[in-house]
Amino acid sequence: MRRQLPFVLVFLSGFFMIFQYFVPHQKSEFVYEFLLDWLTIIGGFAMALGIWSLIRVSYDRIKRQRENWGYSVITLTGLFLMMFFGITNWEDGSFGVYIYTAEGLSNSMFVHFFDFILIPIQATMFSLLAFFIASAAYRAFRARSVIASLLLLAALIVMMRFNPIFGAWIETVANWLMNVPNLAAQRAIVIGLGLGMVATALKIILGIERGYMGQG
Amino acid sequence: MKKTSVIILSGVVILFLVSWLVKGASLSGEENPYLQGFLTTFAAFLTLAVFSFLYRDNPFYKFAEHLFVGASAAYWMTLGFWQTLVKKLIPKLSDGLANFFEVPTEEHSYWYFLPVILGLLLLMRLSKKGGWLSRWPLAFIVGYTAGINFVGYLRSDFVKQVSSTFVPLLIDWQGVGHFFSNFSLAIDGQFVMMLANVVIFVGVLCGLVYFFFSKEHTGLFGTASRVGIWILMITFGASFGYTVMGRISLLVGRLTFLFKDWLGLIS
Amino acid sequence: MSIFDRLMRLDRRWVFLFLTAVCIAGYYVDYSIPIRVTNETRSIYTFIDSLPPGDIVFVAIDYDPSNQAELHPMTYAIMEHAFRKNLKVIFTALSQNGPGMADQAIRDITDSVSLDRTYNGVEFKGREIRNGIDYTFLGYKPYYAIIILSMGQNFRISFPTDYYGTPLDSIPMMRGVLNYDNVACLIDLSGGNITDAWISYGQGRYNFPLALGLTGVMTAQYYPYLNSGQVFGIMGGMLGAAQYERMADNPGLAIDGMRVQLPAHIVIVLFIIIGNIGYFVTRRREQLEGR
Amino acid sequence: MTYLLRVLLTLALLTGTAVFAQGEPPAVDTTLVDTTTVAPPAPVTGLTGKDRDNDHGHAIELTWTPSVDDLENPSGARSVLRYRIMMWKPTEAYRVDTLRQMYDMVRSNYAPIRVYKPLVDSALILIDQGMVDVSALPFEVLLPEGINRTDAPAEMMKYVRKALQDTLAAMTAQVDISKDSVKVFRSNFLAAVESLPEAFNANGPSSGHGAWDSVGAEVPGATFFRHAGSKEEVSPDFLPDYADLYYRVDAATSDPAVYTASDVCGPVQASGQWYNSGRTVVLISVIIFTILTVVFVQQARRGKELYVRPLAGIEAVDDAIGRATEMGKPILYVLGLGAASDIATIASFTILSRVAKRVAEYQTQLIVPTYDPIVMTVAQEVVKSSYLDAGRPDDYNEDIVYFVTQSQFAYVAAVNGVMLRQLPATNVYMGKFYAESLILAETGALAGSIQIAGTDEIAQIPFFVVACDYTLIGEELYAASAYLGGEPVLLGSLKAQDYAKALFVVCAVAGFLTLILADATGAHWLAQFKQWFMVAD
Repeated sequence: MRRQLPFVLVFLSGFFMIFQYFVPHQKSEFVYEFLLDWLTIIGGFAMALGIWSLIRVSYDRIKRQRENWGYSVITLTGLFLMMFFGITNWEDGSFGVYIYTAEGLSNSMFVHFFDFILIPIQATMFSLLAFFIASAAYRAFRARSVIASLLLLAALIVMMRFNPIFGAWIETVANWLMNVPNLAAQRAIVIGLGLGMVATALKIILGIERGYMGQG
Repeated sequence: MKKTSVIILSGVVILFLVSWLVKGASLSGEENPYLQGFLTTFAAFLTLAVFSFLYRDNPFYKFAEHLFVGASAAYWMTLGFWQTLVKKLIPKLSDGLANFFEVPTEEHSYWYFLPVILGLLLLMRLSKKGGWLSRWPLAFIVGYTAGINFVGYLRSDFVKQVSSTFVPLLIDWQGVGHFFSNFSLAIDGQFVMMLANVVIFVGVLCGLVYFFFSKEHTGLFGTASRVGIWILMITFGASFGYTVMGRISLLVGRLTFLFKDWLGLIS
Repeated sequence: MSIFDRLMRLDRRWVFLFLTAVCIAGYYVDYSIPIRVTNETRSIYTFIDSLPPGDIVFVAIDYDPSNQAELHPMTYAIMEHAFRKNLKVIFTALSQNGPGMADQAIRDITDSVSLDRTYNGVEFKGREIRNGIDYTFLGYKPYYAIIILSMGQNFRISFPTDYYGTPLDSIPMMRGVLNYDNVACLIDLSGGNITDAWISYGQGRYNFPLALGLTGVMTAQYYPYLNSGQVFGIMGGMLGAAQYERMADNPGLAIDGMRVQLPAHIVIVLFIIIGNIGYFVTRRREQLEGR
Repeated sequence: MTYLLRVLLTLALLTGTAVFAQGEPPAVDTTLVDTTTVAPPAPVTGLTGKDRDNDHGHAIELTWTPSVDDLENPSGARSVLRYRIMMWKPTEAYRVDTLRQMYDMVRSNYAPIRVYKPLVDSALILIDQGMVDVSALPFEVLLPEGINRTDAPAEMMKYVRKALQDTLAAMTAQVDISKDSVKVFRSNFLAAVESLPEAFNANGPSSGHGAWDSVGAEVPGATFFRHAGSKEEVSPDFLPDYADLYYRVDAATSDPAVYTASDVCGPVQASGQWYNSGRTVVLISVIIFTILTVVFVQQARRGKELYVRPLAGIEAVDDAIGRATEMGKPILYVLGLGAASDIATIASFTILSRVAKRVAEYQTQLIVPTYDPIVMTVAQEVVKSSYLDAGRPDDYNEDIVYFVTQSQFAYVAAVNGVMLRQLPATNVYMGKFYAESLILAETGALAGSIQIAGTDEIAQIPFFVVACDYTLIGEELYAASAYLGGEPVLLGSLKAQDYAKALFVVCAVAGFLTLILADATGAHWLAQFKQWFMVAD
């Protein structure tokens, strides 16, 4: 009973959504949007689980003085400071409940944290890609086989598409590669992928695929 | 070893302080110059700390990483709290709470107690006994999206692709004579355009053959599958090469921050 | 370990170091990057360059901040060129966030044209660019297809006033300027569907010279219009913008960008080649030894 | 920071004058425009309207024959530059618009007013107590020139006092913005919306009780307009269902004063449908696919052997676990950035359960950092039951699967840290990945781990292919999940997928041939084949 009932719920909600797709009536759209709201709200509650896990793991590391435990102190400091700024109203010097305005969360310390800590690290992490795309190219683009050579050749042509050493032909070839074989391959992948997803979704609704519930 | 660490650390601290003071002094005239100077210097320090990871893992990277993890988790939690729970849910349930949080009241809908119950059931995971109850909200979420995905992908990734694979082989066909007398290799010529359609058509079919799982890839089938993987590889190579430009721009963005906003070396 | 083994197993930190060095150098070293000017960009430049002072160029700024990196340099290059040649410019912005883009460009170029500069060996004195005399910014209106169409009759149908609220008839440069017939050419800078509307509703019906500035990914699909003569020039992405800047002898955002991009790409390609040389030589040696 | 300016802006809104003014565009000064009087053009003819098919209601489709003087018609006067689509709105509908605007305004201003009113109140008390320093007020006061004088602070304060009193008076007198008034405005508005269909039905254009309103415009040559209203009552373009609507199309010229109206068409009613016939082809596919899947799953259940071609990535998974055990190093399993309900993530859960089971058997260490709290919950459940299946429930602990953060790059930073500090023998990336794919895979390669990846994000496959040892391309991820799930039943669906692909190939070849035949023979009906596969949005 405990194990079977959730699968009944999976089937019912899945079947309803399929049914809903074919019914354009306002009443069916209303339920659809309503359920969508539910999802975000449940997601809001799930946040607490995540934060709890983060705190527990960090605290555990500090308590047992595991390797690098000092850094977990930094994690927790960052976490609690940001939370504090996020729910208090700093501006008026009153630490009451934060006032949500149309402009969003405007506690200036919260904004500073975002602009000068989150954004720089995030942008820099992202920019590491410039280095990694170079090192991956160097490491992996070796003409070991036909397949590897094709990969290498296509990459070289597209990368050199605006290099003045080569004639205008290289740009033409690069554009052709991006427009023709690319389109074919994308479509083949999309179709296979679509069917894979459709099949998995169907298996979930029918209760054949149960791995995600822990071996059902 | 210990000694070098201390030297490096104190070096960084001194550089940080110098940068802070210099930056603060250069910003005099603006509001809170030394706060601004500190923030910019700190952002630059974090940027360099992340870049130092390219050399090897080190305490500065660890510092940035852990700070980032903690602060970003709190950021998303705060945002989720205000935007979903407070803004979406509370006005539907209680005027008193809505007033408390200063959000506009809305018409009550007691249906919204259900997601609250499901959300609370999800939190039952934390209890040893009631853990199994957390499967209920999960079942709802998974079933709901599986239903959407089932029809959604069948339509967009299958049915729709059928019609878009219908491309004409012959373009502007005015007879064989005309074709050969006007033969050209120009990118917008008849031959190249027709070739493109053929390549797309054959490419899609061979690509699909590669994705057949229940048949051995031998003989003609094997050849088609091999052509399929070739086309896939050409595509992957080309996409990889095409992305390089955008990624370099990201790096340039960070370098601009360091050299312009922080050091002021570029005007 | 032979040199070739080393080439094959180079520590990737060398790659990182070279890439950083090249990017910073691209910024600092003032080298001129050879940029191959394609015909489709050249024709836009020569068209504008050949216009007599006083002629009007219509620039449609139809992009959002998300396409700024590629299209903003084009706007800057064309505006600078036009104002230096004493041409007048009419702007519209038919995408929702376009007015912000146009506003920024107008402010920046007004500042830049006030300075003395030399382009292609010709000295240009700085001058003041005045709203209403040197340029008019018509602003944004929804339903771009209808706007484009109605402007073919009279600009005043869709834009009785300019962006700043001045009636078009009290703007000096708009005296007697009724519709597309009174502008020398129209340049559409866009990252989306509006280009199609300019081609079919604008050029297709009113037959004015039209040139396009597009994002890199869009470019290929508009070449047919070039061949059919509906469009007299196309600038594609950051590359196209760099070509215009090169011809105008006015290196700006795009050439700066390409100055970094080109060596960075070359460094990556060189590393790939080095790795492959190492790979082939070692494999050959192993084959020989194996025999 | 609270600015008086904002209070005053709110005030301007509250006085209500701006609200009721209709947003007419400024009239064109025709004296300077070259408008030699345009003759009124011929009207639009044959105007018909009908409910849009396959929708939730709230939309009407109009078709007509263009005016003879259409710009597109070379034989006419070519003076029609556009068509204005007009709808008859009874007086009640205009009242609903006003009520909607008021409700909107009250609702959006409620929160700020609650904050500002006490501030203004307290400022007035301070001023009455004789305070003369403007800068001491809890908000910035923008004073007009001539008033802003430090030499006469008392004069200045008088002005400030007056301004604040006016503001307060307007706040309380014009529209009482309070919790209750929001409710009152809402119920008034909703009641008026409720009675809209009646009003439309009772007052057609012939009654004269109402006026024509423009609902859109079309270019010359157009013969069709879709008046798609919103189904939300609070939206300004709300269009009621089951109400008699009347339309008219004006042929407009360059002179705004010169246009010709068509005959009125109506009444038409919008209504919602219960079946979307434009999606029949999807319904057929759903049925075929379900039957195929059920049939092959049944076959598998009955014990029929199903052949599945070997996938390099799948075999690598088992080898990699063995390798990790030998080296005594952990295995890192990354579920990607997907939500628990994403199909790729669900496929990844199935693969995780297999990996976790092996890991438990070999007593190797497993690390699963997660990005989404719900994914973490599910992954914990999956790993726990795998350990149970492997007969080692005691080896399971809650720290195997943990949450990091819901920020893309912070998550990457943390996983990078794990890779370089714990040096896992194998990294498995299965699920949804975005730009971070290459950062992860390159850092893993740096740490010397064997890497196996699988994702359904097409844009990221190239990076995994380049940087990982084994990559499951697209659909192979789902195949791997079915294969590693351990139950033969799951393989049945692979067979169904292959049949669907074969069906696709057949349709595509047929389509290709029909197009060639249609071209060669000129038979138009052959080209129609494509239409069968068109799906309504």
